[in-house]
Amino acid sequence: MMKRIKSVMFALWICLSFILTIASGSFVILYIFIKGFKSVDLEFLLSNPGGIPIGTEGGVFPAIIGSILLMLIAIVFASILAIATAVYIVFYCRSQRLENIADAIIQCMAGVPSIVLGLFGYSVMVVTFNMGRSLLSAGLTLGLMIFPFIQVRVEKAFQEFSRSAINASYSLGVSKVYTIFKLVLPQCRRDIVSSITLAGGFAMGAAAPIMLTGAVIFAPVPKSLSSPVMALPLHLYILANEGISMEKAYATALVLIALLIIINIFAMTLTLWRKEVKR
Amino acid sequence: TSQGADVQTNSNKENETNNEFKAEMTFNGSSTLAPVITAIATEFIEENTTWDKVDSSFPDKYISIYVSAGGSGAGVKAVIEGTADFGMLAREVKSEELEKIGDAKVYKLGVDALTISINPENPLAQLRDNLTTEEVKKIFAGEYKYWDELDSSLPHREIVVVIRDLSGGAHEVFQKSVMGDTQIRPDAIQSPSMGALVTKIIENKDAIGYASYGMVNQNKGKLMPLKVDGVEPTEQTIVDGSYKISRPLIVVKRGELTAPQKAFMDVVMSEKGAEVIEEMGFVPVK
Amino acid sequence: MKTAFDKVSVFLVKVLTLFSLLLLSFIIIFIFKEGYTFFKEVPILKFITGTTWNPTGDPKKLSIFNIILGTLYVSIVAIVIALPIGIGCALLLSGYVKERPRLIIRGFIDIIAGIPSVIFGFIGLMVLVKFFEKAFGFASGESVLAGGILLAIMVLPYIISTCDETMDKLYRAYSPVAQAMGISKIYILRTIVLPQSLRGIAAAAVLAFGRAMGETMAVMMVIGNAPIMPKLLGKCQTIPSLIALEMGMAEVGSLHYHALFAAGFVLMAILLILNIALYYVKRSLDR
Amino acid sequence: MNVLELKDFRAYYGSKRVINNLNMAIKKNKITAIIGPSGCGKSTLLMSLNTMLEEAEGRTEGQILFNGKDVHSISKEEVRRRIGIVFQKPTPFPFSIYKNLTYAPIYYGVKDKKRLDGIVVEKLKISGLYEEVKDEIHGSALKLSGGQQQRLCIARALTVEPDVLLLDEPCSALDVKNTANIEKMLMNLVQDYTIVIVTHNLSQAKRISDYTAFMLDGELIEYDETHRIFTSPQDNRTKEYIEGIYG
Amino acid sequence: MNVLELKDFRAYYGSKRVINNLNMAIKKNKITAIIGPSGCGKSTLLMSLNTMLEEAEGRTEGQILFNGKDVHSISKEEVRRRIGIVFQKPTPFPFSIYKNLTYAPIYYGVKDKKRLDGIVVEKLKISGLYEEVKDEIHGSALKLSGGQQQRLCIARALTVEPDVLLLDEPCSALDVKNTANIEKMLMNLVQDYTIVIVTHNLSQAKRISDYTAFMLDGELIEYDETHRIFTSPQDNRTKEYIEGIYG
Ligand SMILES: Nc1ncnc2c1ncn2[C@@H]1O[C@H](COP(=O)(O)OP(=O)(O)OP(=O)(O)O)[C@@H](O)[C@H]1O
Ligand SMILES: Nc1ncnc2c1ncn2[C@@H]1O[C@H](COP(=O)(O)OP(=O)(O)OP(=O)(O)O)[C@@H](O)[C@H]1O
Ligand SMILES: [Mg+2]
Ligand SMILES: [Mg+2]
Repeated sequence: MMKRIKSVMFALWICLSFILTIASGSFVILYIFIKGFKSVDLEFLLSNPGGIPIGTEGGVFPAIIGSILLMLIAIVFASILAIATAVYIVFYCRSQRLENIADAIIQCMAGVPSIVLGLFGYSVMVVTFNMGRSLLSAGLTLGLMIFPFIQVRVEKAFQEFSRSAINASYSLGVSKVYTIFKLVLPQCRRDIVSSITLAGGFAMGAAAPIMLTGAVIFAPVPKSLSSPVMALPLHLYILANEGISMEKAYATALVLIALLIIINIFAMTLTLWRKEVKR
Repeated sequence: TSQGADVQTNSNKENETNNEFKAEMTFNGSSTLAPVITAIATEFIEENTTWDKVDSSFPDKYISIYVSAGGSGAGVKAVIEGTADFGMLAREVKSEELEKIGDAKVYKLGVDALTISINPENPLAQLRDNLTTEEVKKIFAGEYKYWDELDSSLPHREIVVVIRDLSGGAHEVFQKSVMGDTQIRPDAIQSPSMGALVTKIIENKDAIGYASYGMVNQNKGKLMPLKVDGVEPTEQTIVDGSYKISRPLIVVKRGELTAPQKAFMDVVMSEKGAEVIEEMGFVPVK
Repeated sequence: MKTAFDKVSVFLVKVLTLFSLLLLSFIIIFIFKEGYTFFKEVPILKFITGTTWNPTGDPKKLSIFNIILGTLYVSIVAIVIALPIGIGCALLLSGYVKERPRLIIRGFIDIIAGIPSVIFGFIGLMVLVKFFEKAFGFASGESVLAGGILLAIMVLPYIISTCDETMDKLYRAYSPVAQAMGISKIYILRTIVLPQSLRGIAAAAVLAFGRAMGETMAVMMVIGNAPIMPKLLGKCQTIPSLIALEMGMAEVGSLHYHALFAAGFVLMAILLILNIALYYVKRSLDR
Repeated sequence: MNVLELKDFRAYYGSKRVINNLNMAIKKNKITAIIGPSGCGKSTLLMSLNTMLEEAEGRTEGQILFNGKDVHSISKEEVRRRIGIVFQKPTPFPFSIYKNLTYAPIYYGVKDKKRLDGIVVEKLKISGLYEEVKDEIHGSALKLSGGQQQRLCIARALTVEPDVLLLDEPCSALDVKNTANIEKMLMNLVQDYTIVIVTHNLSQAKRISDYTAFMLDGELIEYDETHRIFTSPQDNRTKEYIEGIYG
Repeated sequence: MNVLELKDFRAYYGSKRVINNLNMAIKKNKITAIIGPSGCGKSTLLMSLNTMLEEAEGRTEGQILFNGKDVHSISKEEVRRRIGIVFQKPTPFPFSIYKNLTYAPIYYGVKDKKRLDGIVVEKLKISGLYEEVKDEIHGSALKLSGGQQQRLCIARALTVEPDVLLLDEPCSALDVKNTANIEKMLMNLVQDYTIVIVTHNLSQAKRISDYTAFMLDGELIEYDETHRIFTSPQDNRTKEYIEGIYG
């Protein structure tokens, strides 16, 4: 009887959790969809913002491009460093102490408020390295923000990868590097892609770190890495926080979420496609 | 490699400011002022596209004016550190700041007033349209905790005080012109932006706060500005200074304006610039 | 046989790791350095135990005890709400949802994780805060609870995806054997998958807690930002929102400016302590 | 009496058929050995018998009767409890040895600490593991050697007191001594249980089984009393396979 | 000539010693069988020989000489390539069969598609898997039956052309036919390779090995030519263990 009750409670718990998760997520997405749907059309997507104050009319095209570029720079920078660090810690690091220190540093970073990272990016990249307020400075700052995020998840994926398969590979006299490149990385691809996607979305949605390092209220599509850019979250932030136009703010939010959805579907097909190959 | 190249071009630009033409200028600072400058800049760029259209002595380079918003403090900081040509402030420039900038040039574009606003559905709106400075002070200091303490005919409901962040430009103005030495009640809601503050007043019947004059104009009917000591916040009263709670909108720059900078600032300070400032709901300096 | 490629790769991995760790340490040192100037003027103990924060008063009062409490309170509320829901959801996903639908649900959850916090903030202000005002007749709905709930929704995806990976592997490994003894899925999830993923759950909780403590924009919109002693249904202030609110205005190099960095440093120290705690928890779980 | 009966039975992985039109009846309280070359479908057949195949993404057609009733008309849990299986690859739970063995009994409602202890000791003794692990009974089961793990899995399968015990090459990782123990154990158990064993070891099949089934490429070639299969196989292919024995 | 030599060899898991002061030399181009009860340390010994024990969180003391050189003085990769091992639990990589077999050759620089194909076919034939899987050579290796997986692992170990081949109960999951094939293969290979095989099947040891080592509780009890171990064991414990044979 106790067992029954426990099982029922347990089932209830996991079902409710699932429903709550889906419901809260759907609510947020639907809310933005409903509020923003009216204002999004092709013109909104493809034209520059306009009107007085800026943003009350026109669209968000430069911001879309800006956000995508920022995200790309951030994920390229962060994932190269993060994957390398994860590989080192899991496969090369022999000292438990070093591992602990690295973990502590990374976890510390994970909690640094993004605005503080923005200040760091400003002091170091914009001022000291004279990179200016630019696409590159902002992208790298975002990269710093998502680094711990990717690193932690990739490290976990490596750690959980089947030890016996790795041992089987070592026992063929195959080097670690080869094992990592040919066995571990391809097999962890799904976890890696999903954490990079997630981090990419995170980077794309952040306003605080880019405010000081490269995002501006208005700029055309950037011509080089040293141009300042527009970005969706900052545009949204200005529209909403300065009370310029809630309608356009929701429309911008909708575009941002639509981009996220596209990126996720892209990542999903990447991983699904892998399954097909297996068959 | 592209990174190295960029640093290169960037530092080149720095060196060339004095003798060579700079097609680019950057603004940073107050998020209140940023949309104004952006609007003027966009129009300026759309009209001219290249510098030679502005003045035939200029080369035919594309005009680039970048505006970013990081707060008044960040604006000053950017000028001090040379990461922006202009700083935008929604408050007075402090003397220490002027000192740090060195050869500072200050341009006053307009004035923004803070109106003591309530939700139109607040019973107070029916009762009276005026508060004395003393009453405002007591409300914001937390001496009046319930509306019926202000006027016994009002319901016994808690007063929800909404302010901007304590160290922000708007609050500084309010503190100076209304509160004096009296402290704001510590449990007042600090809104992260004017937009959020106004939203809060629109959403909450018991709320009172100092909404920017520009915001009130943009949200006509959704919130109700009160007279203070009988003075209604209007363009007239704000400009002549009879409405006390106001703050200047300022642009600062280190050193003399270069030729293209001057060309742009002329537009900002012109009749046309004033129109934009007015359209945004602020009061231009005549 | 070690090829040149191998050697280069190993070298690169080492260099990149070193670079990353140095970079991160540098950031931490940067924050510490900026905060240190402040600690020279105000003793650290006074900074973290004093309760008044008033950067505009004269003399300035810059102590953040209330704000530290507020930060912890909001984050704890968020974790207390999100952890059980996240674990439950991950359990259901690993035991009951087939490969493909799971991928789609995970995609959906990833999308929630990507929603910018500005958006969460506004929805929080318009929906959650208003709901509190209407439903419970609060004068103002800005509260620790509102911040906690909002943050819970925001960190939920992180918890789910971290837990789900661990749980899925466990379920796949052990469910055939257990099912072969006639044992129900529910029981397997409850007695094998759940207890065996404790390590993963602990890691997820700390990760989420870190995220919650560092979250700025969304929290800022719904907690009222009043640096007072936090109560569940009352307003409060958190360190990141304090920094975000005041950094833009603080005069560079002023005591106030350095105090904000000092606050950031305290936040980091809290996270560090948390992670050290996690390390010991993990170690005791290993025994 | 027939405990299990297969009628026109087919099994598939995806669209690939691995068992083809199999008819067979398994006698109560007997040991039935299934032999045949690697990949012929022995494991698949065994998993089908207690409906575990569907968990391994397989699919079946035709009927399986358990005590005359279609297994699909009985609840899966019931079928699986009454028909125990030990897989080819030993997979102890990541618990202590003790918890591995009490896991299922607790699920089926045994609460008494003494009785649980009793079950643990009894099953460990049956599987010949008791002497080796008695001091580490609360140590992790994952640290046992391959053979020890396999015996633990057999012991674990017995803890639910099934009617039928399906064994997929239970002795393949065991040394002679333990193999002998297990065989002895099986021959004892068969008084109360029905046992089906997949084995590659023909002499083992010969030694312990009452009936032997020979499979080839998913088909049941011959199925008869063990001594007849080994002495006078009817089918040529059986004969060939049996004669492959040497040494 | 001795290919491998163990001197005062000890192996530990954590602080638990599982091999104790072992001295032993393995002869070139011979098959050496290691027998002993379950848990006596056979797998541990095998893993030590090509330094794989350290990957399994074990630790060794004493010396292992490979062609007279301490294995720790040679690079790990080199040792492992020249001393191949097939583990007790088959672990195919989660790839296709083809990729499992080309994994190592590609690493060692074979690029030519034809040669790779050739290697795949040859090793599959040697391990007797070719006929069964030739149509699914690009299908996932994880979908093979247990025995097929084991044979695939043997085939995979051979793709790097090692000098020494260590086999941990390679035939435990194989049927007679494949066992015979593998045994035949080993007896062919021994002309060029040195083979060490752990087996529970004493008759297998007798059939194919030149030398036999009997281990008990981490100690080497007796090590001699196979016919002597099986006909006139010197140690009583060996005798007892051998006589446990039956059937
Ligand atoms: N990873 C490990 N950690 C701790 N102890 C272990 C580990 N692996 C094996 N052992 C112990 O070491 C001893 C020797 O194990 P080993 O696997 O070498 O035995 P074996 O002779 O191969 O047995 P079998 O024939 O059953 O495979 C056993 O008592 C086992 O419990
Ligand atoms: N999950 C699966 N998906 C697809 N095919 C499978 C799967 N499992 C097994 N097979 C295939 O089904 C056939 C029968 O497999 P099964 O495991 O029943 O063989 P077996 O007789 O037990 O062999 P062994 O003696 O080697 O264990 C084999 O050809 C195998 O490749
Ligand atoms: Mg099988
Ligand atoms: Mg072994």
